[in-house]
Amino acid sequence: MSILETAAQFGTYAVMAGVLIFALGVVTLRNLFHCALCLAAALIGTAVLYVVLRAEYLAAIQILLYVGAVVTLVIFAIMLTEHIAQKTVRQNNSQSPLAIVGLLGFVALLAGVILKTPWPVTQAALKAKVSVMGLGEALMGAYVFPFEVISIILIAALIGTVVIAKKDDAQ
Amino acid sequence: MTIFGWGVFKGMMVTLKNFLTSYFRKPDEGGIFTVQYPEEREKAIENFRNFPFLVYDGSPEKIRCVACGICERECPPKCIHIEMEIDVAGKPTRKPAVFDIDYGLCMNCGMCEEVCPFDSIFMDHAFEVTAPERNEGLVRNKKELSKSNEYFQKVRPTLASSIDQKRKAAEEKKKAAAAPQGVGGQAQPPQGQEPK
Amino acid sequence: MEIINALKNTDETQILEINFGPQHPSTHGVFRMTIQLEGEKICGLKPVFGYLHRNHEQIAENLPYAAIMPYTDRLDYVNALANNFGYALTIEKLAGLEVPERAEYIRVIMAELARVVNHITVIGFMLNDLGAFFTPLLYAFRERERILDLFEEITGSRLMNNFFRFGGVKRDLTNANLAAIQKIVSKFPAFLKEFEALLTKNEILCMRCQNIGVLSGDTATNAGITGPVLRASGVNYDIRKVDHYSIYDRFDFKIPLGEKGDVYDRFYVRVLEIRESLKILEQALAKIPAGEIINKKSLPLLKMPRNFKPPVGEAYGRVESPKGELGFYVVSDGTPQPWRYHVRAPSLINLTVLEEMCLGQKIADAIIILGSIDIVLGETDR
Amino acid sequence: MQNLLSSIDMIFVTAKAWVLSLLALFLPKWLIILASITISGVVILCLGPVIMMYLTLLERKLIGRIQNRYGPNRVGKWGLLQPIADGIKMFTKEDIVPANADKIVHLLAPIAIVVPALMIFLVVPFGKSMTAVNLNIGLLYFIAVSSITILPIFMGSWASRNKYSLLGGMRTAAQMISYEIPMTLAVVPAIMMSQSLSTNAIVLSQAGGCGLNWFIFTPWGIVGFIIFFLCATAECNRPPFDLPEAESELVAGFHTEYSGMKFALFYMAEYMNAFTLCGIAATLFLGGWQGPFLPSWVWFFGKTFVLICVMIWFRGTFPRFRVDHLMGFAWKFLLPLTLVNILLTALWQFTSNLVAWIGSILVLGISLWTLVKLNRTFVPEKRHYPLES
Repeated sequence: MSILETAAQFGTYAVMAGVLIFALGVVTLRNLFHCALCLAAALIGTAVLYVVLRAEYLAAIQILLYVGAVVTLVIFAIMLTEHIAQKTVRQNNSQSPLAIVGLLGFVALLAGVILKTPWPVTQAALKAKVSVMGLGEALMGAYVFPFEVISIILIAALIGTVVIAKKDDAQ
Repeated sequence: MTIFGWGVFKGMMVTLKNFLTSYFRKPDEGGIFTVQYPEEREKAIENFRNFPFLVYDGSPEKIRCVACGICERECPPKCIHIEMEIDVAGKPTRKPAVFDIDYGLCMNCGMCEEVCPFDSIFMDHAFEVTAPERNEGLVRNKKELSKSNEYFQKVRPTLASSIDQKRKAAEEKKKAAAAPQGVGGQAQPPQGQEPK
Repeated sequence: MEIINALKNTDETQILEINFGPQHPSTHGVFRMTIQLEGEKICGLKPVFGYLHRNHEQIAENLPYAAIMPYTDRLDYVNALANNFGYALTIEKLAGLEVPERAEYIRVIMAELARVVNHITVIGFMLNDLGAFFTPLLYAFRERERILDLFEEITGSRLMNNFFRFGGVKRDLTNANLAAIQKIVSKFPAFLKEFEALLTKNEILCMRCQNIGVLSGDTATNAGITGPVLRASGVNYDIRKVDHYSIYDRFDFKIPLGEKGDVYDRFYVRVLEIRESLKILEQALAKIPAGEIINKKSLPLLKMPRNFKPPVGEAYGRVESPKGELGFYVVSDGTPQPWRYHVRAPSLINLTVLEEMCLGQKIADAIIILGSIDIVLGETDR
Repeated sequence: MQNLLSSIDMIFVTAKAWVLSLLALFLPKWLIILASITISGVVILCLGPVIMMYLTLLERKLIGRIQNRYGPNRVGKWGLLQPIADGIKMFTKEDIVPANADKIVHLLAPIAIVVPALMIFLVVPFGKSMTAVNLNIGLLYFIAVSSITILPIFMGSWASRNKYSLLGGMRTAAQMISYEIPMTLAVVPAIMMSQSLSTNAIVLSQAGGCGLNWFIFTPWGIVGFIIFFLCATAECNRPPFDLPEAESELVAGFHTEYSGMKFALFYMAEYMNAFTLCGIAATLFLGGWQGPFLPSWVWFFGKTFVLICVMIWFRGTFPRFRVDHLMGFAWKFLLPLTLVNILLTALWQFTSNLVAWIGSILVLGISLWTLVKLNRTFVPEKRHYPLES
C-alpha cells in the first residue's frame, strides 16, 4: 500500500512542478497563443491537484469555468486580433523593475498571511468529504447573501456586454 | 399555419422511406439503383458510341478502309492519322499503311463514322481504355484498331446487319453490271460511294 | 465611456481575404472568387474565371460548320442538347434551312428532357452546397440517370450528345424510345413530390435560402440576366415565349415567376419549371407526327461537311437554355468555316451580379448564391 | 433462468473479478489495485477506437441505404474490414505539415483532442456496475471534460496557419460555447429528479416499471431529451450543426491542413464524442442500462446505437445551418426552453399526476408557441408563385 502512496505523492509533486513550469511559461513565452495554451495547462494541472486533495467538485468546476470558458475566451480574443498572435511580443518594458518590487511586496504579504493563519489540520477535517449536496445547502443557506450578490454582479456584467455590443452594432 | 418543425419531420420521413425501400424494392421502384460495376454491368446500349475502330471482312488484310482520308480531314479534333500503302511499283494500293487514332485526343463525336463512304470506321462500345502514358499508350495503330465484322455484328447488331445488307446489294449490283470482271474482293471503292 | 471608446478604436476587425477556389469543393469546377471577409460577413467579392478556357470560339472559327456541333456539347456539359439546339438554329437561320415537322418535335422533346436533367442536377448540387450530405443530389441523380440512359440510347452518348444536325436531327426516335420517354414523364411527378417533401418546406432550407442573395428585377434586367435567375426576380421573360422559336408556340405551358428574387425563389422556380417542361413533353409526345427527321437538302452535307458553305451573312440564334439565353452569333464569308463565331453564354453573364448579391451576406451564403445562379464552367470560360 | 440472465448480465464484471483473483495469487496487493485500473483503462482505450472504426462503417452504410446505394461492401463481407483498410490507408499516408505552421502545436492538437474524448468514457455506465470510475460528480465531470474539447480544435485551427482553418476554429469556439449552456441546463432536470450528479445514481433512479420510469416518459423528460440530443449533435459537430468543418464552405474547417494519422485522430475524437454523448443521453433520459429481460449492457448499447442512428439519419437528411442561425437557435430558442423546463421539473417534484401532465404540456406548448412567434427568422415565409403565360 505504501508504494502506491509514495507513487501518488511523487505524482502529485510532478503535477505541482508541471503547474509551476506552465505558469512560468505563461509569463515568459513570447507567443501569445502559446501563453494561453500554457495557462490552460496550468489550470488543468491545478484541477488535478484538487482531485488529489479530494475536491472533485472544485476540480470539475475549475475545468469547466477556467479551461472551458475563460481560456477559451482568451484564445478567442487572441485569434480575433490575429496580428497579435503572429507577432512575438516583447515581454518587458521600462516599468518592469517597479512591477518586480510590487510583486515582491505581494509575495511577502502572502507569506505573512500564510504563516500567521492557524491551519486547523485535524484528522476529522482530513477525512471529511464535502458532498455536492452539502455545498448546495451551504450556498442556499449560510452563504445565500454573497451568492445573490454575485449573481446580481454577473447579470450587470451581462447587460453591460450586451449594451456595448449593441452600440457597436448600431454604427 | 403549419407546425414549426413539420418540414424537417417530413424530410426525415422521406429519407426513412428511402432507407427502408432500399432493402426490399426493385431498383426502378425506389430500391438500390447503383450497379456493382466490375461484376455487374448495365445492359449494353447499342447506339452507344465510344472510340472508333476499323472493320475488316474475314481476315485483317481485307480491311474495308481504302485510306481515302476523309475521316482524317473531317475529324474535329484531328486525332486520325492515315498514310496510304505504296506497293513495289510505287503505286498506291488503296489500303492504309498507317492508321493511327489518338484515343487521348478523340472526343467520341462519331463524325468519322458519319462521313466514311466505305462503311469501314465505326464507333466501338469498349470504354475501358486505359494507358499508363498520356501520349504513347493511347495512340492506337492499325493493328489494334482493326476488328472483324463478326465483332461489329456482336456489338452493334442492327447497324452492322443493315450495312452488310447494303454492301451485299451493292456487290450484287456490281456483279450484275460487270460480270466478266470477276470478284473484286474489298477493292471496290468507287462503287461504295453511292450507297442508296 | 473613455474605455469603451478606446476599445472601439482598437478592435477594428481585420479584413480577411480568402481565395475561394479554384481548388475548392463547391465552386462547381475551377471557378475562383476572392472574398474579403469581415468576420463572416462578405465586404467584397471578385469573381475570377478563365481557368477552364479552351479557346472554344477560335477553334470553331477553324472548323467546318458541322464539326463545331460536337464542340458545342462541351460548353454547358450538363445539358448539351440545348447547346446543340442553339447552334443548329443559328446555322439554319444563316443558311435558310427548313426543319421537318417530326424533327422539330424530336428537338423539343430532347431539349425539354435536357432542361429537366439540368434543373434537378442544379437543385441537387445547390443542396450539396447547403451542406446536405449528398442525399438530395443522389435522389436527383437517380432520376437523371434514367433520362441519361435514354439519351444514350437515342443519341449514342450520355452527356456529349452531338445529336442535332442542320435541318434536322441525327437519328429518329423509335416507338420504344417514345414509350420510354412517356414512362419517365409519367413517373416524374411522383419523384418531384418526394423531392419537394424532402426540401421545400424544410425549415433549415427556408432559413438558409429565404431573403438571401436578393436580386431585384430591375438590376437583373439591367445586367442582362436571363433564365430562371431572372424569372425568380419576377420578370416574365422566356425566349420560348418571346421568340416562339422552333415549335414552342404550339404547346400550352406557363412561366413560373418568383416573388422576391432570392435563393429560395430561384430554387423553387426551377422546380416549377420542371413541371412545365413535363407538360410540354406530354403534349409533344401526344402530338408527334410521322415523317422525315432531316431536311432533304442537308442530307448530302452530312457525308461531306466541308461542302457546306452558307451564303455570306450573319445570324444570331438564341434558345432558352436551362441557364438562360444561350445565343450563337455566326458570320459567314462563304467559306466552309465561320468567319466569326461567338457564344453568348448565360452562365458568364449571370455571374456578373454575383458580387451585388453577396455583399453583406455571410460566407456560407456566397456559396449557395453561386450554386443558385447555376454556372457551368465549361460555358463560363469557354 | 433468472440465474443465467444475471450471470450473462454480469459477465464482464465477473470476468474482471476472476482475472483479478487469478492475479492476486502471485501479486502483491498494491499491484492488484494497479491491475484493476489497468484492465478498465485498457478496455476503454480499446473500446473507443473500435467503436469509432465501426461507427464510420455504420454511418457510411446507413447513409448509403438512405441514398439508395450499398455503401462500402468490397473489403470483407458487407465491408466489415473497411475500417481496417481505412486505418492502413491513414497510417501509410504522408504526414504533411504546412511550412508556416506552428509545428509543435500542430502536432499536439490531434493528440490532445483524443484525451477528453477518451476521458468521458470513464463515467459512462455501460451496464450494471460497469462504470469505470463511479464518481459522485460524474455528470459534472462529463460536462467539464467535454468543455476542454474546444482547446485542441483551437490549437489545430490556429497552428495550421490557414484561413479556412482559422474560420473553422472561430466557428467551433462560438458554437461549442453556445451549445454548452443549453446542454448543461437540459441536464439539470435529470439531476433534480434523481438528486444526484452520479451517472450511476441517475440510472438507478429510473429503475422499474418495465421502462416506464425512464425520464423520457415525462413532459420535462422528453423536452430535456430533445434539447440535450440537439445540443449533443452540435457539440460533436455533426450535421446539421457541422459548421466547423463545413466542407462546402470551409473545405474541412479546422482540420484542413491535417493528413494521415493526425487527421484520423480528429475523426476518431469526433466519433468517440458522438458515441459518448449518445451514451450519456441514454443514461440521463432513456434509463441507461435499465430495461427488462435483456442483459444491462445490451440495453445500454442498444439505446446508444439507436441514438447514433438518429444522428446519422440527421446527416442523411438535412442541409447545414448558418452560423448566425445556429447561434440564434441556441440562445433564443433552446436556452429559454430549458429554463422553462427546469421550472416545470421543480413543479413536478410536488405533483406528478394527470393534472400535472396536462399542465406541463400546456405550459410547454405555450412557451414553444411564444418562442416560435418571437423567432420569426426560423419560420419559413409563405410564398406565392404566379404562373404567367
